[in-house]
Amino acid sequence: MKVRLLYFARLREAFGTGQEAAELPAGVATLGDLLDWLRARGGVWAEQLAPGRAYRTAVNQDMAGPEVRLQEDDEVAIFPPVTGG
Amino acid sequence: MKVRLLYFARLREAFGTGQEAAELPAGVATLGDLLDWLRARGGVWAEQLAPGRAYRTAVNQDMAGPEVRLQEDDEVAIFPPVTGG
Amino acid sequence: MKIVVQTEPFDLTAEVVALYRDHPGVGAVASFLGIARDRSDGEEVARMTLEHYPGMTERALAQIVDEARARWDLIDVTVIHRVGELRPTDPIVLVAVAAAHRGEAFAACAFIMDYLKTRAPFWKKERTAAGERWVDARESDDLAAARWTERKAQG
Amino acid sequence: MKIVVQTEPFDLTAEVVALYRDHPGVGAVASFLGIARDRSDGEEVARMTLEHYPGMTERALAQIVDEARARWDLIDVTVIHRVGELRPTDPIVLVAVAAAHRGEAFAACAFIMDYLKTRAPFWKKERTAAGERWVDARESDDLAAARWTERKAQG
Repeated sequence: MKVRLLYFARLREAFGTGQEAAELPAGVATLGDLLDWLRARGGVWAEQLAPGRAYRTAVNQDMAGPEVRLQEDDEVAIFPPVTGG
Repeated sequence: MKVRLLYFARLREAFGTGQEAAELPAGVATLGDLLDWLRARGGVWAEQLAPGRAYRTAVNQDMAGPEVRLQEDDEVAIFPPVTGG
Repeated sequence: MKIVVQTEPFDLTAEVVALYRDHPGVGAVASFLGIARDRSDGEEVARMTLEHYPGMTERALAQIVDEARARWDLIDVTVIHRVGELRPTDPIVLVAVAAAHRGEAFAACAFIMDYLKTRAPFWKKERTAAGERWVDARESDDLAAARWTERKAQG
Repeated sequence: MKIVVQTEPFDLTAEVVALYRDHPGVGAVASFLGIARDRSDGEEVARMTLEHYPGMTERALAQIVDEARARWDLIDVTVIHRVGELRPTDPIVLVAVAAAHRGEAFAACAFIMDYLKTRAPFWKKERTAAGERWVDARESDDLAAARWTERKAQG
């Protein structure tokens, strides 16, 4: 399954990129699976997405939790808690 | 005792005047006494200032109740509940 | 603090900008604009006349703003109230409150409006097809003002 | 309804007037202006950069405004949020709400700001003497947003 990953703000800087096209391996079905898969990259990925770190996730521009099932061509965004206004 | 009386809005129109200089007789010591004295004029005065009619009173530009004692040259205003804003 | 009663229109941007331009600690300006409506109690209103009690009006507004400043940490406040003849869509009143944070600014702005509605000596007379009529005070305004005596301070 | 994310400044008067000029039923416009401060967590801030998530930002703001319109009887709403580089005393965000009466306008304006602060994907990075730093989200903003889930409707 192919998805588009977007990173913003502190995470964009930590990961060194604002976006990537990712081909997810079989078994990565939910947003939670995707986060595990990213953490398995180790380094800043494991560090920034560690349990207890504050970040938010959205699928196709709606806030989404780890239980959400991903679909082909989904736009998945990971970012820090928002600080606008 | 001499006081200045001011009337506004509906009361100004009912009384046919916006202000008057009044020489209060002996015995008119409080704002409540002044209201009794005005009611004793009868007609629109008795009608507009009848118990149960909605009006407000101020002495020297501060809201005041009937117990307030009047002094020489006080500015006493009588007006309907306010409707600005 | 700026408190003005005037017949002329006012410039919203200029009034709001004046509250924060020279105060880089201002993070929030809450403002309220009261506007003359074309309907009142089900009847069409062609125009209205606002009467006030010169002297006491400014004094009452200053007391209301002082009470707001005692309750909340505010940086600056402007209140402008128009009098004279107004037509539908004409602005009547501006209350603008500058503070470091939005909680104080919102609360103080609502407080000042609620108190202004029940304590500042202004009276509206409306011209409708049926003639002229003085607007009656609303119980809902008394209730809105009364809620501030229950909850003394909030951010 | 107007929802815009832009780098340019905006004209407060023009935005507010647009909310009531053609709607003679509007009696109240509550507005909030968020302004860049010169201090944050005790440090002087020389400038800030606002990043956002294009597409989701507008979508999130529209959902917040829709929720406000479902809760209160509103006539029109404008939300403008700036992004890019801003300096102290620069306006960041405008939320302006037009309604027949002030209760709805005030409540909806505060609601939209509270939700914007916790749900709209914007991030601030501040430049201080010590370098650049991402602003941390505030627990007080979460609490401010949470109060609206307790009291569902109010005038």
